[in-house]
Amino acid sequence: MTEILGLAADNLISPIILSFALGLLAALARSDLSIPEAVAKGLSIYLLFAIGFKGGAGVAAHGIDARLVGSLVAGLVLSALLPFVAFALLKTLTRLDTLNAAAVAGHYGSISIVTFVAASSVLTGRGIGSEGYMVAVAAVMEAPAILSALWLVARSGKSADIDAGLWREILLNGSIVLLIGAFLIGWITGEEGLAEIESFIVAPFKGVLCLFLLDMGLVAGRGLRQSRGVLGGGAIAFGVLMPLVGSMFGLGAGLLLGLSPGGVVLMMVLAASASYIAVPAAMRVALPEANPAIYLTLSLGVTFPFNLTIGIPIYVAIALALTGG
Amino acid sequence: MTEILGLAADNLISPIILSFALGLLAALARSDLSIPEAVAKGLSIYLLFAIGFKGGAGVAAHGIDARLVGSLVAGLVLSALLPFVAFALLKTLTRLDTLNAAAVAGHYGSISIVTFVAASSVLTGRGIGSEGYMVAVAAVMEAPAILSALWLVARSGKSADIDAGLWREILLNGSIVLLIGAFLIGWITGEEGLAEIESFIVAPFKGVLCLFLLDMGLVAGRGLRQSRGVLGGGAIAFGVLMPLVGSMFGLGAGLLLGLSPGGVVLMMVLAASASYIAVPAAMRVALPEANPAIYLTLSLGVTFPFNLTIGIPIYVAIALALTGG
Amino acid sequence: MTEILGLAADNLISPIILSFALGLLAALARSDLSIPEAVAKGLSIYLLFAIGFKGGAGVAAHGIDARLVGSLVAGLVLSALLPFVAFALLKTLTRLDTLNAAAVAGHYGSISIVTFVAASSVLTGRGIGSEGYMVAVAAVMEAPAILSALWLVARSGKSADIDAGLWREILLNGSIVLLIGAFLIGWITGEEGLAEIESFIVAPFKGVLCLFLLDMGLVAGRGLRQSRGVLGGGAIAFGVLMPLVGSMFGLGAGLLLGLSPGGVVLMMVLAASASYIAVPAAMRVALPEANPAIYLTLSLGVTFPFNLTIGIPIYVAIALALTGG
Amino acid sequence: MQMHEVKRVEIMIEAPMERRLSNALTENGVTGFTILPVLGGSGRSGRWSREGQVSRAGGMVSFICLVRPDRVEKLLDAVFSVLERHIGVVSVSDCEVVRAERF
Amino acid sequence: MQMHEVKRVEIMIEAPMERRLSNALTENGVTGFTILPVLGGSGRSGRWSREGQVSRAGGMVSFICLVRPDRVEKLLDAVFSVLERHIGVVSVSDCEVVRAERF
Amino acid sequence: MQMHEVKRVEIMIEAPMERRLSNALTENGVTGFTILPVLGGSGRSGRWSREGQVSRAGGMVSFICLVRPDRVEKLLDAVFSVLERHIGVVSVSDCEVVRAERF
Ligand SMILES: Nc1ncnc2c1ncn2[C@@H]1O[C@H](COP(=O)(O)O)[C@@H](O)[C@H]1O
Ligand SMILES: Nc1ncnc2c1ncn2[C@@H]1O[C@H](COP(=O)(O)O)[C@@H](O)[C@H]1O
Ligand SMILES: Nc1ncnc2c1ncn2[C@@H]1O[C@H](COP(=O)(O)O)[C@@H](O)[C@H]1O
Ligand code: NA
Ligand code: NA
Ligand code: NA
Repeated sequence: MTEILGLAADNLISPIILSFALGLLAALARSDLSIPEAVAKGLSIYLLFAIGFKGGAGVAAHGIDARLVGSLVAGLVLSALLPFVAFALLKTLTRLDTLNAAAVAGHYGSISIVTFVAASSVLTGRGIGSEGYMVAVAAVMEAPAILSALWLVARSGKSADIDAGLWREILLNGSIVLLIGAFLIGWITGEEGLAEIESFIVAPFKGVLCLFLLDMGLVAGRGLRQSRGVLGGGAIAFGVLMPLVGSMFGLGAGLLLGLSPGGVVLMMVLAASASYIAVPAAMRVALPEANPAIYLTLSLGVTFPFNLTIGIPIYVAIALALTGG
Repeated sequence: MTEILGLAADNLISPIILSFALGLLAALARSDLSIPEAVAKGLSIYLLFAIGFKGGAGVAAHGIDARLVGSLVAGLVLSALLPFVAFALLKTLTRLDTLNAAAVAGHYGSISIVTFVAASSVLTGRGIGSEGYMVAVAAVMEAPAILSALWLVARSGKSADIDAGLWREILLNGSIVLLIGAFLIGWITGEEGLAEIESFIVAPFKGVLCLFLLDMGLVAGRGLRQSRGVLGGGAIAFGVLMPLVGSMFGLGAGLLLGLSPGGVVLMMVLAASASYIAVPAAMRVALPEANPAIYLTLSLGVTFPFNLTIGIPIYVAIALALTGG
Repeated sequence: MTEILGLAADNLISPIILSFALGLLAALARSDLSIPEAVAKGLSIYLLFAIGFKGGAGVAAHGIDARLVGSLVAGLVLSALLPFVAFALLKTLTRLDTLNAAAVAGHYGSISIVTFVAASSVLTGRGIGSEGYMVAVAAVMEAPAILSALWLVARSGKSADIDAGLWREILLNGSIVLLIGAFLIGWITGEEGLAEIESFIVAPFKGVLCLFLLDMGLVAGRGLRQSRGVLGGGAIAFGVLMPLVGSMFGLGAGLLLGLSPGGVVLMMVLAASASYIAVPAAMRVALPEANPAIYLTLSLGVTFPFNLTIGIPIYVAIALALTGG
Repeated sequence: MQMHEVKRVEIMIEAPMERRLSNALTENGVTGFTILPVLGGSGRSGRWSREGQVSRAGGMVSFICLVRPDRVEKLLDAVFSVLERHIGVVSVSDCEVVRAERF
Repeated sequence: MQMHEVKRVEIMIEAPMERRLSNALTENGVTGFTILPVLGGSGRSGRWSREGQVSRAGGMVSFICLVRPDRVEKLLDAVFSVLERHIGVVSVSDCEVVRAERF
Repeated sequence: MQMHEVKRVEIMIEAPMERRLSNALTENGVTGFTILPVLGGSGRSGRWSREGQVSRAGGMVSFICLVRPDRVEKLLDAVFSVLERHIGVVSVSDCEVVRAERF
């Protein structure tokens, strides 16, 4: 326990977390500090490209692993399954109607790539290795949860507006394509390719992540300010409990698959994190009546900061304890 | 004297100054070269974050200094005082009415953070150390001058539109919050934090500054072109004299406080430089009748290039001579 | 032959080419992956600044070369001459009317700076030196071709809308000014200047180029999708043949001038590449009736990918074979 | 100059619906429209601004279509088939154009 | 479709006044408006363009408010309380909307 | 408030023609206009979007000019002298302004 606390404290005073906190506080204090939309998108493209490429180069270096397929399947199953867990938990803890509960649940089956990036950076910082193909697992976990959420809605007799165009949008959304594409490029070009662009995607990575998290803090803070009162105590409790519950599923999957300690951590993080890009966009199209203030505030304003500050050190501590890593 | 000239010549052929000159010439020749607004803002966020962080890490490394509080107070006093000096000088040299003279005066009490960054980079290049907390001094000097300018206007019976919202905007403006925030993050995470993101905020710093100054040159050049004829000879003389006068106040403060040679230079630069971001925005709200072409052209088109090219080497030479640095 | 194929294969699995392919595929599959306009422009400013600066620093290091003037003249002549070659080839291979054929021809006399940058990066990667002033040759080759294209139109009795403003726009367009400006800054500040900003313009260069080519792939892919059916087989054949023909002219010029092997390669690349920035903008103003879908698709959708993937390795192999480099 | 009467239809719609509205318009024969970016706004669902958006899920765009008066009804049907369940605002005003053959 | 008449008020205002105008509108019961970015322009104070701006001190934005005709007067009062001393342009035109209950 | 009638002229024009149109307007005494950015659109020359543009050769902008009714004719002449051979759309509608002295 004290070890977890020590880890958490260590984690809390890293430039990454403090940059997020700076953004959060600036937005809550109504400073006009802001990062232009285009720049924030540019930073996220950099992060996706770098994390994907490094994952692929990792696979190229360590050879393909029998657990790759298992991990991908586990990711698909977790993504499809967790919305049901989340839905049940929401129905217990909150008074959200089926539509909004299903919409929220869909977010928690899917993943937050920035949480994944932050966890990777913590692992790198502590010298804990992980399977490079976890970025591919992250990519496959984006979409299945949406299907589960829509199924939950359809089951209750409400209609969801889902057409072929939407599926294309979800499956070929920019983040997935870039992540998988960069992963493949890293895999194909391997160590040599990595050497060529290392000083672009490795050295400045953490600094770029700081600026990106500054922006995430600003966006989360603005969201929290605008939607004050939207979430009751039950919903907030859900936003903290659900990642812990999700991480246990991820832990189970990681241990069953026999992943490395770092791989187990990342599987926990994927299961614990909630989407705030791909899923909200899909929900606006398919379930326009669901209130975005609820799902965005929960995912971005509660669960994201929780994972970033407290969740990740907990997941690391548990995974290391159970894998003896 | 020859030494100053040598220094100035050296300074003039640095990539930083030449990038500024390139932008200036391109704009004067009406080239369509331009840096997108979002990118320019992204570059300035990088510079503020980096300079703040390094300042904080510097404080963490060298321990807190008895002169910190004194320097902050000196900054506040200089910022509040210099507008009166500038106002008197303007009334002597130009025929500006009270409203416009006060608006201009406010700019010269406040500071230009890019001038500060350029001076820091010259100091680093010449291996001259300075107090890390000078970035905090820069931050506290942004706002007091506005108060003095509005007081000058109010005294003359004109009304200034100043509400609580404006104060919040001035005190929590993005640059101040980011500079102070990054300073605190650097201070808290110290050497270790710096090591983590060094290859982002230290190594590419000077190159980013080049691109940013290219943009400043473009903006200054466009401003000069659009407002040709706005400034008379007296106003232009003011734009060159005032930084020299201001730097003397900065010199006095620096010597009184017993700052290091580099610290004295930076105090001179802060006093000598004029705002072109925070103060103009405040003036548009509080003194809409004042002509922005006058204060922007003076601050950005005359004083900024003067300080960048000739001012900084002069301040360095004087500070080194008087501190024996 | 097998050597060329080996080189081409090597070239094809570099991160740079694969990033382009990723963008192309993503756009063809209608993914919503996109790089914000401002970021793409920021990346291109970085590339122009870096390539120009390094070229200038190269000239500073190796001293001025008697061949500089000859190369500039050769560039001017090639740019003015190649549109006539292209026009004749178009009239043979396609049924384009004079207006559209002339508009297309103008693009092939001018150059694509990104192709030049990609070729430089291949040369650097293989340790082949080249004359730093080739960036100046690139700059002078942008405009003359436009004149030739307009002359071809005027000769046929159609009117081209060409005023003094347009000439200023063409000659002082942002890319030319930045390239030449950075070249001069690199030249003036030399080795010392390069050392100051090396970790900004050298180390991350290749990685930035990857992201930029990702964007080029996206834009080319969108263009190809939107203008499906615009180009007949003859036009596509032209898009592949013309760079090969052009490169032979470049080869001749390079050998006549006695350039280094790398210099010959770059001269071939300049002659082989087609403009998709400066010339299309000029054509929209001067020849608004010409169809942009034709010239943009040919230059960006056919010739650019051809040069990037197959052309450059061919040019390198030929130049090395003939110069014994 | 000879002027012709047309209708100017202005549609504020959520950004994720942009492609769907474009398609619906095109399929209903409205091939002329222009899309403007939107910085922020306020409505029954509260205030928002582009800055506060982490993703394309947020944000709006504004469509402007000039159409011949007799085609407005069909255009509005197309718009509402897409817009019905979504937030957004549609307004129609009169205006005149010079080159009428294109509407 | 049943159409309802409303007024379309278009306000060009300096960017630093954006928050103040939003607040004034909201305080005066005008809760529906959309803010568009502006690239540049020209007026009595000369020409300007977004590119030439080093800071938020420069630049303008455009507000579009659709309101019921009887509320225009109050809206204009709110606008001019903010705009009075500042440069900017306000215009009002007629248009029609479908879903009237929201204005 | 006392309102004055003016015309609102809206011009969609290719971005490379922006400077030429601004100059033509200014030279013809139209010194008041505002330029809005455009994200994309569709017309006889097909659909396009800002994203698909590699250069300023693509893309459009929208000019809005408020002018006194008696000056519209001259304005349109100026516009068409620039626009004639280019793609683009011009529309004119009625509106009212408060501060008339500036138009
Ligand atoms: N009366 C109005 N005038 C102009 N724009 C409006 C109006 N009402 C709503 N909007 C725009 O439509 C968006 C959604 O409106 P709502 O569905 O009412 O939340 C707002 O954020 C505004 O951008
Ligand atoms: N007649 C007009 N039509 C459209 N926009 C205008 C007009 N007059 C002024 N503007 C806009 O309002 C801004 C300020 O105008 P002014 O106060 O006249 O300098 C200009 O830069 C334009 O963006
Ligand atoms: N009917 C229309 N309504 C609104 N904008 C239009 C219309 N027709 C054309 N446009 C705009 O003008 C551009 C060029 O039109 P066109 O010359 O018909 O290809 C289009 O891409 C649209 O942005
Ligand atoms: Na999850
Ligand atoms: Na000062
Ligand atoms: Na060429």
